[in-house]
Amino acid sequence: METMFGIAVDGVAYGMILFIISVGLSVTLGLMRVVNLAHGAFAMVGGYIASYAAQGAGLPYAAALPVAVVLTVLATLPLERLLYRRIYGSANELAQVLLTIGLTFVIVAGINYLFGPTLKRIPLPELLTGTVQIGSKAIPAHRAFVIVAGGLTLLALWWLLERTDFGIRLRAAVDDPAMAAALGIRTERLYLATFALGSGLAALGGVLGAELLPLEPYYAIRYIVLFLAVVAVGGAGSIFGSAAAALALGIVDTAGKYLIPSFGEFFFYAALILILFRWPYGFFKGRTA
Amino acid sequence: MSGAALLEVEGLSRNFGGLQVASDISLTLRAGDRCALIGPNGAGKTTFVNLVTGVIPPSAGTIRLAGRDVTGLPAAERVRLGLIRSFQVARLFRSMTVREHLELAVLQRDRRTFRLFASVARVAGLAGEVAELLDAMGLGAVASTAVGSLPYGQQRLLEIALAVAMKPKVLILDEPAAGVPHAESQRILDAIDRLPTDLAVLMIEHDMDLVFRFASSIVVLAQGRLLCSGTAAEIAADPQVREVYLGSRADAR
Amino acid sequence: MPAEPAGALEVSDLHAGYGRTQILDGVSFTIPAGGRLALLGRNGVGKTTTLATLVGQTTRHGGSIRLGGVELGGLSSSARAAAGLGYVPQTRDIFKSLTVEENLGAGLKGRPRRALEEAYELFPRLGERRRNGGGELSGGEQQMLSVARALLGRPTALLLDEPLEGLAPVVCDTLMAALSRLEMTVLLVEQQVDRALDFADRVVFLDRGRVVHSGPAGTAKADAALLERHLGVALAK
Amino acid sequence: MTMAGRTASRTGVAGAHPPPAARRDLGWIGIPLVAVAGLAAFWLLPDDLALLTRIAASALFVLSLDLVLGYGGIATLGQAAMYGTGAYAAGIAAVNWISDPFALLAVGGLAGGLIALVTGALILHAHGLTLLMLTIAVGQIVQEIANKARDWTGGSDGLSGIDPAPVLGLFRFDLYGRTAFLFALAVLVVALMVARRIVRSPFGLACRGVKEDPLRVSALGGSPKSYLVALYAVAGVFAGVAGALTAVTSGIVGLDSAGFPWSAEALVMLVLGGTGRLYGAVIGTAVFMGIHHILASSDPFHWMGFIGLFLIGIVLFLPGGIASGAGRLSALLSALARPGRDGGRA
Amino acid sequence: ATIKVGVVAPFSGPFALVGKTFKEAIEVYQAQHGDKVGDDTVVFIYKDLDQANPAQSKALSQELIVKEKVGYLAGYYFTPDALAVAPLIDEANIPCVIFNAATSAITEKSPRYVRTSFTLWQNTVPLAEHMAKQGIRKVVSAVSDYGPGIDGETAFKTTFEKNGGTVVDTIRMPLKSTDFAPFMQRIRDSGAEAIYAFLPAGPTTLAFAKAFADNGLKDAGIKFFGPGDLTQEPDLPTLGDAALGITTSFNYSRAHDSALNKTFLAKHKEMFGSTDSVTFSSVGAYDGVHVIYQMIKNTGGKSDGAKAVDSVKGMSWESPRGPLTIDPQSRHVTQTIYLRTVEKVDGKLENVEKVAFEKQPDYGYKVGK
Ligand SMILES: Nc1ncnc2c1ncn2[C@@H]1O[C@H](COP(=O)(O)OP(=O)(O)OP(=O)(O)O)[C@@H](O)[C@H]1O
Ligand SMILES: Nc1ncnc2c1ncn2[C@@H]1O[C@H](COP(=O)(O)OP(=O)(O)OP(=O)(O)O)[C@@H](O)[C@H]1O
Ligand SMILES: CC(C)C[C@H](N)C(=O)O
Ligand SMILES: [Mg+2]
Ligand SMILES: [Mg+2]
Repeated sequence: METMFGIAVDGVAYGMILFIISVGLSVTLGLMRVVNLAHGAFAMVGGYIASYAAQGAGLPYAAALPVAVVLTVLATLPLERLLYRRIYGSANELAQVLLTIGLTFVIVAGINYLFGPTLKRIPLPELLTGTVQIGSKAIPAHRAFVIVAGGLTLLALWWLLERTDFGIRLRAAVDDPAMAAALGIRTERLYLATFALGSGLAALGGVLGAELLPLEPYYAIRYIVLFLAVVAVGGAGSIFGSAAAALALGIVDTAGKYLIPSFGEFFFYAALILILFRWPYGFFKGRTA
Repeated sequence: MSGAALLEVEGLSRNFGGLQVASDISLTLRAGDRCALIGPNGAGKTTFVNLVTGVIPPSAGTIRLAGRDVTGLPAAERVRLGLIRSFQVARLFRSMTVREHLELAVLQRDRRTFRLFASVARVAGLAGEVAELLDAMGLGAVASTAVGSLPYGQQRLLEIALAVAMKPKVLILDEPAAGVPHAESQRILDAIDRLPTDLAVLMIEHDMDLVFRFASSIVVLAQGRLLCSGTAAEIAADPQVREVYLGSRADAR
Repeated sequence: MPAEPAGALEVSDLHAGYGRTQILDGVSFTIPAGGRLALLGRNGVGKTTTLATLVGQTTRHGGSIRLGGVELGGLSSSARAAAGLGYVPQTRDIFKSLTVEENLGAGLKGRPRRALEEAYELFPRLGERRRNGGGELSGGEQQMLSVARALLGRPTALLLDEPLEGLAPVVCDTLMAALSRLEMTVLLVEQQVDRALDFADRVVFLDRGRVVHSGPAGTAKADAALLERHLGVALAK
Repeated sequence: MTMAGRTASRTGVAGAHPPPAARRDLGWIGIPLVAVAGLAAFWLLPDDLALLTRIAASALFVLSLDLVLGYGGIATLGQAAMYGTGAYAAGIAAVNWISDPFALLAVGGLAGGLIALVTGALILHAHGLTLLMLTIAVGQIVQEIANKARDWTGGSDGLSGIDPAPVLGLFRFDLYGRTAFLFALAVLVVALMVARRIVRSPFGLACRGVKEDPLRVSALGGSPKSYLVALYAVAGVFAGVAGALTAVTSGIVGLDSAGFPWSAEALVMLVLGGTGRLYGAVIGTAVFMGIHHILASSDPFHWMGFIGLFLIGIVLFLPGGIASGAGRLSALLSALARPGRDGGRA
Repeated sequence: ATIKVGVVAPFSGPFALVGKTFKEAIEVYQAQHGDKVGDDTVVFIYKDLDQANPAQSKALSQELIVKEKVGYLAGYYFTPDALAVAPLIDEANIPCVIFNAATSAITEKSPRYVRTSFTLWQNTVPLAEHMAKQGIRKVVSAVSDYGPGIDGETAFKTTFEKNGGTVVDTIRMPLKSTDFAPFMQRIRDSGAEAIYAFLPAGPTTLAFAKAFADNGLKDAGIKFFGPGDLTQEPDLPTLGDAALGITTSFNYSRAHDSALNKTFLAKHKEMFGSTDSVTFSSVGAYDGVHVIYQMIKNTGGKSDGAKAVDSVKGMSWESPRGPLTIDPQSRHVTQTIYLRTVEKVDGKLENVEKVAFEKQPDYGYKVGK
């Protein structure tokens, strides 16, 4: 019983962090049909900016976070115009893979050059350093914060994509850009906005998740499989799907570690196979929300 | 209607969510039948084809092919038994040539596709049969053209050619002339006319002109149910059919 | 719907094609505000290409397109739509992953949601299937959706590319009647020549990317030889 | 009356003569060309045989990926599972029982084919991202098994002590890597011949059909999944042989050989060279590993950035891979001369 | 003449830090001692091997030998990469000085290996004895689930139980884990007084140390021991206060108080602006170069691997980390292992040495797998 409770709490906490980082990928992959393997790199850039803002420029955490998100968006927008725009569309999947891997390499090399290969951190404010008691279990305050932030992100995204005209127009533009334009939808601006949304979410995840997925230049490559797993299980483009998937995988992973630590890796991937066997299109078959 | 019953559909039903797209449809096709299936948009014609060919499972009903119950069989299995369809929108392998399409169809029919080390060019009897098919459909000139760059009309012809290559017992054509130039729609009818007389053909079409030229009998589907059936003249005169389907075109012809 | 008659469509000396291939070779015609023009011709002569060029989906090599006096030639596809063009493409181009309602919503051009009822009134079938995915619709239902989606944006000039294909004859009646009630400029491409000529006041025949005849629709309908020459079919009645 | 025919031309210029479809895969000349290029490299770059050997073995691996991706449309990031299995099987056999290089290749191929058959039957019902994830998962599990089975595989220390007998009993694997390279080259050339044969067989034709439209194949009476599983297994044999070849020529097998990065790298090399052509695999591997080698030895610290730029450049200027280069180049030139288009359809 | 030394190590990718420390240490050594030995100029050639990849390691080393004609091979961060070259160095008769790879068995595979770093056994045995002596009875071992981790676990368990302690649970954690909360719970539940933890230096150590503190194990008074990879100096600023109080055993601390170390650090700072990256791998390379210089000296620049290796067997010298001897049998360095605790020194976190265990050999040589 005790163990069950522990698995649940730790699993949810871990899952929410996975969600925050992965949901941006789900947005770009599901809504824009771009296999953006540079998503991890964007998250990393966000993290590094926050780290620099907090340590180099001495900003408080509450300021470093939005600064990192905004700067990451600004830094990646030119990439949309120069690179991504040329490879939209599912006919280009392999080109997308190649291009975004190339981009990831460049970013990794750039970060390595600028900041060196050592670990970087984003110092937490006093408020987030203690623990929070949940029943008999103490969870770190920072995790509690991330859980709340994840919940808010989930709601905001759901509202944006399902409840606003922006959402409808965006999905129309993804489905058939030429027809959408012929209906008066300004597809290029929509793509730009969505891309910005995706990289903003990446940056947010990079900053909030930095305690668990520490910042170093190879971050960009190291965790991308994990993010892809969440998106695949959730169903690309599905916000609630991503959340459900992240929680499920978080709990599975945690359970594996509790119960059979030395087969943890097996357990995780075997569960992944089973889940995808049962839900071959992810929990929420490629639909939003 | 004298030939042996080739396709017997009995009490076929299916619903999507709350919508009953096929309810209790029964239909028999005999050797030599040339039957047209018409009906309003969304009546369930395409769905009916999908049910019969096994693309989607029915919620009730049985389907017999030449006396054998095929209701539970997968689509590919029915094809092997001679139940062949063409698609409403041409569904072809865009980067493959016309010849390759026919080669694949023939090889598949004869179950010779698991030969890993044979050369397609040297499979016995293949080249000859493919050449015959190309000829029959007038596709010889474009045999080595990738299908993606063919005019649409010829793509439709290839659709039919593929179906013919499979040596069907029952052939189902879903709007075979949709998108086909007028001059070529006659070609399609000609091709159908040349098919062996011992097989049954079911055609779905909204082009009444084509329907009346082709069909010896017509079946009308509306809201997932059989509304009526009869000869072309009977159907054209039926007030119900006029109301739900033909409208002002009832007097066409 | 009191459409503002700012919709005069003037096309002059249009040259266009796909990439380097040229299809249209100097197409010109004019439709006065509220006028109806039928654009007819055999397969592959460039009817679709003409409409696609008007909405900005092809490569335009030269010529001008003016709507209500405004030059559209240099504008993006979406800007042309904003300027008042509505388009029903031959291939329907339904957003397959959106529901019927969302498909219609994408065509609203900022009009309030309740305007959707107009579409359901015209095609009750769509109302019944409003929560269904666009990709689940039958062929004819998709055609209805495509037309309704274009109408919802209240275009000043509507371009219709074979809107009757795949529709049951009775639905064709409804649609043509509805179009007749609209007070907007209409450019219609249709293979059901008799219906098209009944609807239009003028007709233009296209052959190999050029205008080969233009005149009143009524006269054309009566002229079997003309139809035979340009369409290869006789329209006997 | 007759009603006017309802018609629509969606594609193609009626009446015009469309170009015949180009055969994109390796023509008969390609294989001798690879052999000659290999021998020329042997002659001209006698000091780089270690690299060249790795290129040859890797090209074989990438070739296996081209079979599944280029001819079956199976997107996979787990091809290294087969490579690693082949490598370990050959390695274990070499350490414990046999030492003949050809026998070792056979062991590797068999093992690779078997694992592909089993896992393929399990996962190939899926598509797209799901399939991608499943292949990754299979790869990770295979790697984890190799890590756990330390007694057999050496775990993370690697399986060392593979000492194959001389090829044909005559040619020892020497320090300079001459035997290793020629052996690898010969295996690659033979594999290319076999692969070419397969893609031109009835089976290859059916697989191409599945790649384009599986539903259409089942409408012809075929079972798409069984073609895919068979293709996956065949490619598994190739990958297994590639793994065994690496084990034989390098004398050691590490966990990396079953790892995700290796699968991903193979995909990059294949896309770089061009999919669905067979020789694209060889070109892509040679170019990628060659450039990597040059960059990494001129700047061991920042080569990654340059190779990234190179990949981006390829996508922007040679979308279709290097093998499509010649055709693309002329298209590019004419595109530069083309007048601007207005409006949307991108 | 010019004598080339080929260095194979990760200079890019996730372990790029290692390559950087190798290169910096080599340059410091050459700046201090010149690049000439007798009449010979010693030149280092770097080959990047970004991840453990023995086949590539072998290919690169072969290229170094055949194409670059190096007289010495050096570097090697990962065990399999080092193992891969055994047949090569034997055939070419070239010495291979390992700057890092830590599995004991490596030097058994060829008589031409010399190692100037450490092994897991070497670090763990004195630590386990010390813990037992402190009266700690119940310990959990938590290691990364791969070769070195399992070495550490075996070394610890064997030694600790021999000295009367009990290992109540052995946890092997997937190498790629980033979330350690579940393991912490398990450790807590086991009722242990202390843990023995080994994770390879890098990003996961941060998450581990943080989880230890965040999940209240630190506050619960559970003591944290392990080999020093976990608190390598470049990571300390990032670990922050979570690292305070972690006790590790290792062969080098940047804070080591000796004149040689101070000059080493001073030179490093002079050349590279800071000493932030200096850590155990720095001295592994620094002393490795020293051994190579000795071998060149002893052989008069002639290329003869077997002889060169023989000539340094038993060699002793003073290094920035303390006194070293090349054990003639294992060809592994016998050295002082220090017990250190992470503390703040002038506001900066350092591994402060508490106890020195002198003359520690590689206990793993010809013992465990
Ligand atoms: N997968 C599905 N989910 C839900 N409804 C569906 C699905 N497929 C079809 N339908 C609905 O079933 C009805 C029948 O569709 P079907 O395609 O069979 O019509 P049809 O008779 O072929 O019409 P048309 O002449 O317009 O092609 C339609 O209303 C359609 O919206
Ligand atoms: N995307 C395209 N790329 C190149 N050529 C095209 C393309 N689309 C159409 N064409 C060619 O342009 C010419 C004109 O085609 P268009 O579609 O405008 O004819 P249409 O008059 O609309 O014919 P239909 O009655 O069949 O609809 C045809 O020869 C056609 O093959
Ligand atoms: C502890 C680490 C420095 C050990 C090293 N990764 C090896 O494989 O030997
Ligand atoms: Mg239909
Ligand atoms: Mg057209």
